[in-house]
Amino acid sequence: MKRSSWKEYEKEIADDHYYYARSCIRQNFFPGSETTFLRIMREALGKDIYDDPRHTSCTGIGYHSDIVPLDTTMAVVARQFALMTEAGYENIAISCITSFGLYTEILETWHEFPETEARARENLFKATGREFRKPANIAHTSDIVFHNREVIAAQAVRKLVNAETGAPLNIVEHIGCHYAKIFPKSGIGGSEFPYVLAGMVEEWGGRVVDYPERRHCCGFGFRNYIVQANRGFSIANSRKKLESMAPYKPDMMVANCPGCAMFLDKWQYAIAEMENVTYGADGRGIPVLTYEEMAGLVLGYDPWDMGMQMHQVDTEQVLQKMGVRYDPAAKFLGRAGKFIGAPAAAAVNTFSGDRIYRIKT
Amino acid sequence: MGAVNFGYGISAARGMDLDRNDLGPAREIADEVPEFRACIACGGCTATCTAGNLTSFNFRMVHTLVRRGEYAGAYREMNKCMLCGKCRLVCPRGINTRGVVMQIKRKLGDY
Amino acid sequence: MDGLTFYSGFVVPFIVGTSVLFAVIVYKYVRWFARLPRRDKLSVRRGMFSGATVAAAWECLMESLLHRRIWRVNPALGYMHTSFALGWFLLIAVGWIETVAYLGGRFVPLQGHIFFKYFTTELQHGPRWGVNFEAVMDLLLLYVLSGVALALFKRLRSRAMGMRRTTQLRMGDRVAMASLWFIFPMRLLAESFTSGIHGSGGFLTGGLGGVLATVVPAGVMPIAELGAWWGYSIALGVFFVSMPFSRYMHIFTEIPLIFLRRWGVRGEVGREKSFDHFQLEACSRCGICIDPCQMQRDGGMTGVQSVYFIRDRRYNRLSRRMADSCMACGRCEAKCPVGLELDTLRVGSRYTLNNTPSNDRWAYARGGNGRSDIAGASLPSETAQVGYFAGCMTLLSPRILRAMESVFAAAGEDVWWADREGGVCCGRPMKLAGEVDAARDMMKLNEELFRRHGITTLVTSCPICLRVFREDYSLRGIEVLHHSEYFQRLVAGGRISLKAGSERLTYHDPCELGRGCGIYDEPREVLRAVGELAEPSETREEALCCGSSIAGNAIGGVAQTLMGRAVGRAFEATGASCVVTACPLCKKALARGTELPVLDLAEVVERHLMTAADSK
Amino acid sequence: MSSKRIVVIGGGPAGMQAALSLAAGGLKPVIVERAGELGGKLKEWHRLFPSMTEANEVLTRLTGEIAEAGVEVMLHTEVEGIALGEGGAHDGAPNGVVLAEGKKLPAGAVIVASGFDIFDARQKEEYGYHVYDNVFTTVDIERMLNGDKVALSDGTAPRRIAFVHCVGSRDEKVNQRHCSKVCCITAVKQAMELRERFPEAEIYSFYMDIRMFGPGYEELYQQAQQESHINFIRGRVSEASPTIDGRIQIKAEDTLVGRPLKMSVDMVVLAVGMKAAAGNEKLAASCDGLSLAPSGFLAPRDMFTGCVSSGAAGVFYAGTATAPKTIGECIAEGAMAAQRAAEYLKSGAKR
Repeated sequence: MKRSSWKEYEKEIADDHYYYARSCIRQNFFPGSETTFLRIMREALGKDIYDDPRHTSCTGIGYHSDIVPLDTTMAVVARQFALMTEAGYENIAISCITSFGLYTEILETWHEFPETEARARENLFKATGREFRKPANIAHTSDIVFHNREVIAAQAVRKLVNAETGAPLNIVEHIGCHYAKIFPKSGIGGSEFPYVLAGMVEEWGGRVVDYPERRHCCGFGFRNYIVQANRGFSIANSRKKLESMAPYKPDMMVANCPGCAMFLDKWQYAIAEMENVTYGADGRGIPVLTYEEMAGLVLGYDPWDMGMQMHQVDTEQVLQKMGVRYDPAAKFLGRAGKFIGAPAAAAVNTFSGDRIYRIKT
Repeated sequence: MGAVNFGYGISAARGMDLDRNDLGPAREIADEVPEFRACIACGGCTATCTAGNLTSFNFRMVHTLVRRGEYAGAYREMNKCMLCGKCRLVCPRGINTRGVVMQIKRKLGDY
Repeated sequence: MDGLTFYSGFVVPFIVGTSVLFAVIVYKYVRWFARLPRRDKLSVRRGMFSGATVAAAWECLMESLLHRRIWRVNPALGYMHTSFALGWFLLIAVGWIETVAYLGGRFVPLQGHIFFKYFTTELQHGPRWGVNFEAVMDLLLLYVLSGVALALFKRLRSRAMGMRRTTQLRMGDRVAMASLWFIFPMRLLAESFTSGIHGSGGFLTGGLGGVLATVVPAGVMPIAELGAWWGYSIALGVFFVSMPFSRYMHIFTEIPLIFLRRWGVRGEVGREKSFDHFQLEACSRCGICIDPCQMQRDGGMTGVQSVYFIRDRRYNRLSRRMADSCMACGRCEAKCPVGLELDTLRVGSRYTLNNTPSNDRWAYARGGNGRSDIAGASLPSETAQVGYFAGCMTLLSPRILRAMESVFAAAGEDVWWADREGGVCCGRPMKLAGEVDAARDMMKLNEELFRRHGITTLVTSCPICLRVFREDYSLRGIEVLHHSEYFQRLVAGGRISLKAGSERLTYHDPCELGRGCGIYDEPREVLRAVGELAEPSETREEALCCGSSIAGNAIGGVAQTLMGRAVGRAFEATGASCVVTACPLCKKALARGTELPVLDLAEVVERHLMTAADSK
Repeated sequence: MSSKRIVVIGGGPAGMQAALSLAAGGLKPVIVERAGELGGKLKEWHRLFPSMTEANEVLTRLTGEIAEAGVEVMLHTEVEGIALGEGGAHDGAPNGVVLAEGKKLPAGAVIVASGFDIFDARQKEEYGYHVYDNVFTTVDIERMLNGDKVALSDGTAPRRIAFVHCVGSRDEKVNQRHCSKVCCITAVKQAMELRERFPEAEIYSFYMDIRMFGPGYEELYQQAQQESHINFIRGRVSEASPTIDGRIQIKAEDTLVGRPLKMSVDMVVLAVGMKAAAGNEKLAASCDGLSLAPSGFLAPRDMFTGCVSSGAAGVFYAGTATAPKTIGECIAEGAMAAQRAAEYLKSGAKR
């Protein structure tokens, strides 16, 4: 495949001084990833990034579930911009794909329908007395990592290769629907052949797997997951992707979106428990990493410091392949060596010969 | 197997996979009634259908699915046909529609 | 004693052949008869001592020996068949009398009768009882030999015998046929040699014998004589052994068939039964059914005609395509010299070949949830004296519906419309497709429907429905009429009057109405009242099929169109300005085949209804 | 005698026929052609629907007649715009065309037969043209047929082929709302040609509507179904992706049964549409009275009696400059435009 088309979709990414907008899901399920991002920004790249304790959820989940009305969402987003303005920043770095999509969508709506912006300003002022300037530059945090991928590569402790054989790791990248499917121009590489994660993987020595269901949604789908009666559709979507990627024997997946990382990871657990099927080449699940974790491993950070014990599918298999030295005993020790509790054994992490997904011929 | 009940299952895919579907029987049917291949799915057969007038039988839908290798239930549905032959009189492509019914009944009884 | 012995080595093939023949025939007949259903056996018992037996005997004489029906098709063909049947029969019968005449009441074994000439050379020749038996026997032999010559000629030039196409033969038939053709020339040769040696024989054998005696050296004559008798016996033996397995089985089987039929045994439409064996093996594969078949004649479909179907079914090699490739128009059945129920046999095979695995065909009509999905659904509920069942095809021809409406109104008839908004199909298409059980379900639904509405007369515009109503429904107390019969009654009873016109009309007999239900005159009577009727060259019992018969499961659109065009041309040749038929399906089919306007009888009646204004 | 001269912009079928008709009428046409030879896109086609006539047969007939008639042809020459000023056939009317570097070619009238552009299938990037090896356009297939080298990129024969209709037609997403008219019949024709070459292959055709507008087209479509065993599926292909064995998986909805469908194929053929020529805008801007339709094609004065006339006196249109057309239609319009131009020069009536 010729991946040159991504160059038609490049966007401007600010070089420094970011206001950081965190992600609800990432904070809850992979909190170490956001910490890792801040660490990379500050330590490895020496950038200024402001992590504001006052900012809130963007209401994206509620919005896409038809629970929160658009005007409310606009007011909340306007408040984040006001906090950014007050803190003296104009570049926003958004940790969540849904938030990123939502911010982009709202800015586009304000552009096309200026009366909606006026209403948002009015609502925000009435409720909080705040005012704001629209950001000069809007980027997803993965855009920033992509932007600095060569700098990171220069500092790399290790590459995305099998430490023993030297062969590049087969990596499935998953972008997240709201990154570029809403506005292809807002994502690096557009919506059909996004390059944001692929660029990192290729820069750091890995090999990207392009499989038939690459573009398919992870299955989160908001209402599909939130209403239990619909959850079967959510998991079916993940399974469709897993079945499609399994023949390529991926060593790991890397996800752009907090929700995708979570569902691709946790549905593997659920499928294994429900149907006794796993999709990894070695009879276990396929580890799902966030791009922050992937970058952290390349930079030589300790996996447990990055919160990789929070994964449902054990990440040790990929750590071993990459030759990462880690202390197995320290996996579930938190700060100051305190035991944080270990999960019960799960089918997705235990090898069983009858469990391997039979690849169709 | 299926050890844990989370309160939901994994929904079956609605999609048709032409890599997995066995198109052999569909081809055999078309070989028996060659003009069947010229069907343009206009739905005239279903519109005039005596059985379809009284039940949910949709001949056009069933035979279109058959042409895609989706045979499940086709035989059962086809038993709703009364073989009256009106569809053959209205078919703009001159297809022996009753022949198609008979062929589906004969070849797809096991699906 | 006369010192005659009736044994020689050469009789062995004959004895063996005859034994095998009779053993097989007895085995077959006993088995088939035993498997007849009780109902059939009862009617046999009843019929056996009635006039039916005499009539059957007469029919055997007329058909099995004289082949009256074949004479009607073509005298040369009739002569050929009769020469074999009657000639051979007489050779045997007169030969028997000859034996008695010469030898009195003395026991003579079978071969003694057959090879009489060989064993009785020492007897005094000359007439007995005033009859020159030798001359009579020679005359009979000559008669049969003329038939053999004709048969050879037919193989080479079938058209001259009134047949455009003749049957393709299988291997077994070829052996049997070859041996049959050898029998009589060998007999002539054998008897001639014997006559030549002993100076006996009639004008034929004696004459030829004399010639042989002069040509053949005397020393060779006895050897040649014995060889010829061996040949004769072998030909007989081979023919007899192959006979029960070849088409020549018809020679004997036609006789029990005629008797069973006279005693009331019939095939069952939609199912195979034991009686079918008698029909299948009574087929001589004469091939007379091939020419009338329009599929062959106009539609370009060969090798599927009744003779081939019967052959394949008899030898258990029937394909679905063969069973399906028939319009059941009845044209061949009308011509069959043996009177086989060809349509019934074909449809029965469709049932057998329907190997569809489940039995829930059309089960939704019975109603899985207590009520049927469709019974009575959205049908009007009023009651009336007369019910009108348009039929599926009529619903596609709204002009017929409108015409019926006008006629009913003009006659002041109170009518319940059974299927105006679409009803359950009558079931005949299902039955003709071999789906007898499903058809039965549909029939029950309609029967109930008719009863619920209290009708005493049921009128239908569709001959397909008419036939199934009459043949399969139990509608005691309800008189079923085709609209042509109904119109004829309305006119005869003065309930409607028709304006006479001068238009030249031609009428197409729908297969299901004419050959199917025997209705030929009523529509014609109505038409004569409104115009001049011009008959096509093939009409009434010989009428052509429109080509789109509902029974034609495997007939493609091209063949249908070709047949429709051919029929159309036949109507155009009458010089009529309009084709009238009495079947909605025929109407659709004919409209594709001719440029002439095609009307249903109902439309014609509507156009000629005498209104109050007209009668002034 | 520039007033007797008529400039024909474009040497495709419409332009060549216009020039021939003018020459026959005793006028002096000059064909200005951008490329190095006459023929336009006809040069690339293999056989023409629905009669399967060799494109070359039509081409050589036209170019032969051009040579015979001694029509003046300027090759490698681009037209920048319509020239205005004194000296035209009528006061204030165009008096020629402007060529590169402001050079002027004087004339009494101009016939614009500048044709169309082929839609760039890379714009529908979800179909993977120039991304996956075995995704082709109908234009590629014509070239391959001409070179008698229809095969997959590795030289083997395809076992499964999918045609995708309406690529760059009837699609807001690429600013092409119009129907390109000829792609349905082209795809049907090519499917049948591929069937001849690959008797064992399965061939599918994904369509939104099948538009068989011309004589013999519907018959060809039915022949494609019944005799060439082309499977037509109503539904727009949404995306193409690679499979592990190097094939291409396509997804669509079979709208006739209301269910999504996917399948792997060896070869995808995109039936690319006709796009308004890129130069239309510049040409229209160069002269008052010339305008563009919303589709970007030049707008004729009206659809009926003025279908070869522009809003400007002395400027006439022929062929696909105004809308997608078949070759036969282009040639007919060429003759008609020539007649109108001749009338214009002769009668002095402002058209």
